Amino acid sequence: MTEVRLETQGLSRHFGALVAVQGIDFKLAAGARHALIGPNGAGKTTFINLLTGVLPPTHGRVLLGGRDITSTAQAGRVKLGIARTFQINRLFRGLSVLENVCIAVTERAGAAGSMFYPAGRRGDLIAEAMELLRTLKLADAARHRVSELPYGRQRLVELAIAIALKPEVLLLDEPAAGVPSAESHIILDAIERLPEHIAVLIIEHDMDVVFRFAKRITVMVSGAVFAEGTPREIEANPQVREVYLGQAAQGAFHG
Amino acid sequence: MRRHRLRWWEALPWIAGIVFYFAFPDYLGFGCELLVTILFALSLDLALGYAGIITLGHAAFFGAGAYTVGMLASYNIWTEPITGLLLAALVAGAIGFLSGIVLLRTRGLTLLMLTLCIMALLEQAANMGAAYTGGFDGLPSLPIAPLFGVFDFSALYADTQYLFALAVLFVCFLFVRILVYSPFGQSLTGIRENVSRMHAIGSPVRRRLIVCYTISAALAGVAGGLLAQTTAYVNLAVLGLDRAATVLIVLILGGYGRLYGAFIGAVIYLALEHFLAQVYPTAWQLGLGLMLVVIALFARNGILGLAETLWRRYENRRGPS
Amino acid sequence: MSRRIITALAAAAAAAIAAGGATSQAQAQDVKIGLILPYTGPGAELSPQMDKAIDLYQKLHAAQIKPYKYTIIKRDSKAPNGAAAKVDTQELLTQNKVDVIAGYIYSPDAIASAPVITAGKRLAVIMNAGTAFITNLSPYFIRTSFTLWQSSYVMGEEAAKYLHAKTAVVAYTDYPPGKDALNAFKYAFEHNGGKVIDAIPAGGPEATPDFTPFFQRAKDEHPNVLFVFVPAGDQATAVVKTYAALGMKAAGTQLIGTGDIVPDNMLQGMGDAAVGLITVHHYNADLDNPQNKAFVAAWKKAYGPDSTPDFTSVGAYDGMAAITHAVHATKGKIDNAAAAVKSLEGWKFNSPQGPIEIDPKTRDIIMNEYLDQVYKGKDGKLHEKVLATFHAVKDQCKALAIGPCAPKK
Amino acid sequence: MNFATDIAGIVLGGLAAGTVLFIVSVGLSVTMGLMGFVNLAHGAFAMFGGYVVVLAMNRAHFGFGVALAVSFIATAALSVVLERALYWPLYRSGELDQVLFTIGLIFIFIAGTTILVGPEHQTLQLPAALSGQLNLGFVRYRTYSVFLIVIGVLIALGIWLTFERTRIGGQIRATVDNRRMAESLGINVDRLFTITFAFGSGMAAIGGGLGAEFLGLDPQYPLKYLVYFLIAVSVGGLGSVIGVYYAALILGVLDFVLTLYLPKGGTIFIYVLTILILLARPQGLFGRKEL
Amino acid sequence: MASALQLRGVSAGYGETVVLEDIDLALACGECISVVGRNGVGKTTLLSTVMGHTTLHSGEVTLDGQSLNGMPCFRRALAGIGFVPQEREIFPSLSVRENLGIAARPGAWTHARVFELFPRLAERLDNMGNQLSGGEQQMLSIGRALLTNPTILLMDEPTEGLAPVIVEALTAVLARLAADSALSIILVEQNSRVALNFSPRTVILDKGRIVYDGESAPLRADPDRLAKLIGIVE
Repeated sequence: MTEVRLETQGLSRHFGALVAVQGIDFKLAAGARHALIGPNGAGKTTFINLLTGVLPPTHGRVLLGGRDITSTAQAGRVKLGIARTFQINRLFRGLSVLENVCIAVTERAGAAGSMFYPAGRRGDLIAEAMELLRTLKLADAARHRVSELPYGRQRLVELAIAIALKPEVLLLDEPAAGVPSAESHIILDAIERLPEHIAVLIIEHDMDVVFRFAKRITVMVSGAVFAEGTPREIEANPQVREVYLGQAAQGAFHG
Repeated sequence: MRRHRLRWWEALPWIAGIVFYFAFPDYLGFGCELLVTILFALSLDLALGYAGIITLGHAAFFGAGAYTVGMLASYNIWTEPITGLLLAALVAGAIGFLSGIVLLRTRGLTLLMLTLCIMALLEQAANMGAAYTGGFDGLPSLPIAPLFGVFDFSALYADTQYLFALAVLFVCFLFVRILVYSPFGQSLTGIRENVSRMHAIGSPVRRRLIVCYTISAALAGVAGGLLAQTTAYVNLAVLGLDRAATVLIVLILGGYGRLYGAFIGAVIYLALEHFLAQVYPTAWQLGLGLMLVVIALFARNGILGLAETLWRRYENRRGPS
Repeated sequence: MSRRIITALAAAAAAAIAAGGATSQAQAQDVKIGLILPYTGPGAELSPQMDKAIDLYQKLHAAQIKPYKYTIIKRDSKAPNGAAAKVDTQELLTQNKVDVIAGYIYSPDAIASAPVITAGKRLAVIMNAGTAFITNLSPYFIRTSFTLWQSSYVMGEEAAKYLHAKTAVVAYTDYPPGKDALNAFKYAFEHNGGKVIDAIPAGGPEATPDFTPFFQRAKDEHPNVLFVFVPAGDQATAVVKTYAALGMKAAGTQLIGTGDIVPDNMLQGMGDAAVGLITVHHYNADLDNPQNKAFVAAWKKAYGPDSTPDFTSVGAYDGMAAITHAVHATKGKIDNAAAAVKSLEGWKFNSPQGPIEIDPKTRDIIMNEYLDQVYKGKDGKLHEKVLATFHAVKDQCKALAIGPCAPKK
Repeated sequence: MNFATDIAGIVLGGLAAGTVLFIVSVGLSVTMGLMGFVNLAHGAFAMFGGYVVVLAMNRAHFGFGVALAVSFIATAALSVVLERALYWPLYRSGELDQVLFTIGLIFIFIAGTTILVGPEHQTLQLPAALSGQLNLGFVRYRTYSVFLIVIGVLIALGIWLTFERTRIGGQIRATVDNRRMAESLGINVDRLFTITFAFGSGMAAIGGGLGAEFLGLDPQYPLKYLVYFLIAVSVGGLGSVIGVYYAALILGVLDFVLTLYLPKGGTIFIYVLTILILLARPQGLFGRKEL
Repeated sequence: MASALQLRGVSAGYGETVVLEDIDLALACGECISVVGRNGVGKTTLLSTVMGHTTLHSGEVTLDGQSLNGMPCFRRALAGIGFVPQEREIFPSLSVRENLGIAARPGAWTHARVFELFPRLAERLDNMGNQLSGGEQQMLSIGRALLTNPTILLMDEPTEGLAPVIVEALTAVLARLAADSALSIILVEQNSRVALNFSPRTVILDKGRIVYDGESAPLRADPDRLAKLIGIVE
């Protein structure tokens, strides 16, 4: 039995009368490759926001390595090792690729509050950022402005920023969304090469990606966990198929 | 990443500043005004251009600095110019820190209105305390001690003042320059470019903003203190919307978020205003207004933005051949 | 017939002969006058009144000015914060090398420029700025306008003596002239047995406030008189209209003030609401003296029948007269500020506002003050009649050495 | 004078002042809510309108009502020309470019007015029927204030009805709610904005004319009162007609009460109030959108 | 039959993103089609592209032979495209009456006809948009689009998040709409049962491309094939 890195207990989030996430008990093992799937509006992104502390939960707890972090703010959780990417790029578009990654590296290294030397003088941090870009095959674009890159490579930068935080838990929100199919393999390759010790939770619609990547899958429907298991179990689960074809009585979960 | 390295043309403003001193000894009063405005705009750039804090109340700090220097001098408590500026920075910074804690939760128009109202409050307070601040009539003929105990501030030819202001601007500029290229400055740029990403990489965004706002306020305080010293005068107008709006316009005109936007904007705005007003004292605002409208319509991000666009276009055209 | 006019005519004749005889010995000597007024910003509307007076003086007194020639260099002092005026003063002195500085509508403009005037050693004629202590700030300042202490002090006395008021409420614009007006009125009124029961700061000088709450408060306190100071301009009109609209007269409260609440060039715009108002001021366009009759007539001829000079015009006009006197007294060496100032100490002049003198001790003006009342004339227009004249009124702030008005040691 | 009539006086006086603020600011609120355009030059249209009213009355001897109507039309027409020619290219620009542009426009208006009309203050002579005092039964109060309140109520009601009961009003509210959806239903938002902009400027002109009697009128007008317009809009909430109306009236009455009882505080209250309201409700009293 | 709406070689996305790649699709006058696929495959983007909300990277969209490229969104609506968006996007500060009325244009669809279709709306005319239940919002969204009298109606997942009873009722309404020969419909649905029953022709999208464009019947009969096409199973 592997160690549990991230855990939620009875996690819920209401928006007024709407229950977006309802009583989720979820465990993410250390070094896990875990996918979170489900139809639109199932509450996947809300769940990520609860894990990262963007939103406070209405009920329930979030535990990281057994420690209750429910009331820890977003920045604090990052320091504890939870990093994420966004479904739609959130990059520093006016800056170069290297600068984008450097900002993250510097922040992680605790040097971002320093005022009295040029950022360029921290050769160690820049070297680290360059090394990361090299592993993501972005080194050639390091000096380019992010906004000048094709979208697929911008998605890689999105990933690079998260990895630069050296997380223990990495939450990927549709990492290949918006990327032309011809380019999507570069993202997938990058994800596959992620360091093994990182626990990865990926939200993804592309089942090819999910089945290729995930060792475990959680299906969310209407804010609750609908099913969980290995890819084989999920694939074999007729109810999951129903959900995806829209033929399961979704109303049951509203009741 | 090597942006922080000095380039040859960065010496130009300072050379120009010194040439101005020798070439136009009769314009040094105007020169002082220009230097003070550049410094004030630079302080605003730190908040607005780098951290994206949109404020219409920056004169609050300018005025705080000016009154610190002015009141200490007027009551003969402290007249030494260099330490006077440090005290101005301290007081303005403290006000920036306190108001920043309260205000920097908000954004957009709300923040704009709140900064404006804080400034108006200070202005009203200074008016109500006219017995001490001199109110609208101000504190006249401030005694400013000679610089280093040697160089007097002449009232007629502002030569000492000019060089002093130039030196202060230079020191402050170096400070700002180091700051914006520092890791801290980079994280401010990050906040401006994408605040939610900064949260997501674990940056203490609000703390950074407050620190930045405080530094910016302190620099504005230095600018205000410098105005009080170079003109030997301070009155309520240092806290007015007029000054806050002018510096905002100066910065947008020059181009915000760029170290030299404050320089370009202040030089062009003030020079145009000054010389149009000499030629056509009753309606010079027409020319100034037309320029602002034209720049707003045809340039994105001010004159420096326009220059960059043109330069890139030129490069692109040259590139393929 | 005034002797002055005769002399003027004689001088004009002499000058004409001299010119006609083509034997002009005196080379026309250029006197450069730097004129600093707010041509833009909140004070912009006051500048034309002064500009016109300055032009008119030169036209009417071309003969007296001879053999000198005035070149006037105008500079905009912009917003009333002193900064632009100070740079203007510096540049006029250092670049344009002017011989004399004139103007200054707002006190901060004069106050900020004082050290430059002192260092530049040129005569500076204050044509409007009214804060009492300004003339203490430089030995080269002389003032041909007025201070609020002059009119408000007299109004305070007369409120008690002439109007037999026992109680008063003061409403004033919350900036230095307003505070001067309050202090002067209060001092004089209370030394004559009255009591100021409330002093209401009514907004700042720039935006016109709604006066209703202030006046409502005053009305509820039932004073005998409501003494108001606001800067001449939009605010004055608003004051008079609000007073009328609240029906305060019927409630037994008389509105009084300095002449600023009934400026000549706005009087007609106030309508019947202004009829009966009592003010104290050193000038109104209806003053019955030969100099004024000639002045107003020449003004209307030059600028049209609807245009009227007011007290700011007279300040500028008298300032030009002072400069002309100094130019002649120093034989064209008006750039010798000490001599120029000396020539003006004790200088007397028959102004349209009546006889004036420059106080040799304070370099401030000594003038007549008039207790005026607005009435509707047979021509259907509003006029002011003089109820009483107070001769040779000095600035009481300096006379009593109150606060910053006390001469510097 | 007893307490009841005192209160009546306060309320009437505050409402009258608030009414003018409302009439001038309402257009700004709606256009800012609709397009997010930071139009600091809004006061310039109020000034332009005020000048048209005064000049029409003093030089062409029009009646007050006719002058107001002429002013509305002239200002609306001018604003359409400016909107199509100059504002339009800046819709997609950042708010700071819009600030630069509209401040430039204010300068042009100030200088233009100074050159064409002169720097003098213009006085407006009210018709006799509106001068003096009116007996309301429980209190006597200045006729013009009462007139303003009535006009204000009528205008507010008119705008409110237009907003709430007409198709174009619905389209405006729909666009403020969700611009993309409104366009997806075939609403021409650009044209809607032009119409709204013209109407808002016309209202500002009427406000300028109605307020000229006690706010005065000179070339500095657009800058003098800019802060008050912005306060009304931000406190009321962007894009909300009712919001601006209540905000203007609340500010008018509270300011009136405070200046009446605590005049030593000067204009400090209005800023304190604004700060407190905006800290408690950053979107304004009636706003839905973040400002 | 003449094609009312045609997409030729369309690639589109939001800004720089690419969501749809090389889409060819033609819709005849009065024809109805269903578009199915998992979430995230570009179904909504397809409708947005027709409506003009996306960035068209290449290709052309035509309506009645006329190119829509570069045409602003509101002109497309006026040209006869009606839009029922995924989140319904009811105007919250407008009443039901106003939501229906503000964009209504004369034509075959009148208020009376809409109320006949959705009697519930007639009862709630004076409620504000934000006071409606999910089902009512959906009815309102459809009614609002119908009153613009479109020739083509784009519907984005109308059954999403609705209780089964309501889905059933809505399905009946959709059938009635489909029967209207003057109206072409593109129905984007995640609920494949609703979709396949709605129209004789179905388009399946996967990863931004059309992987199936043909009759619905064979898919109804072969759920495994459907699941494979949609990409739930290998």
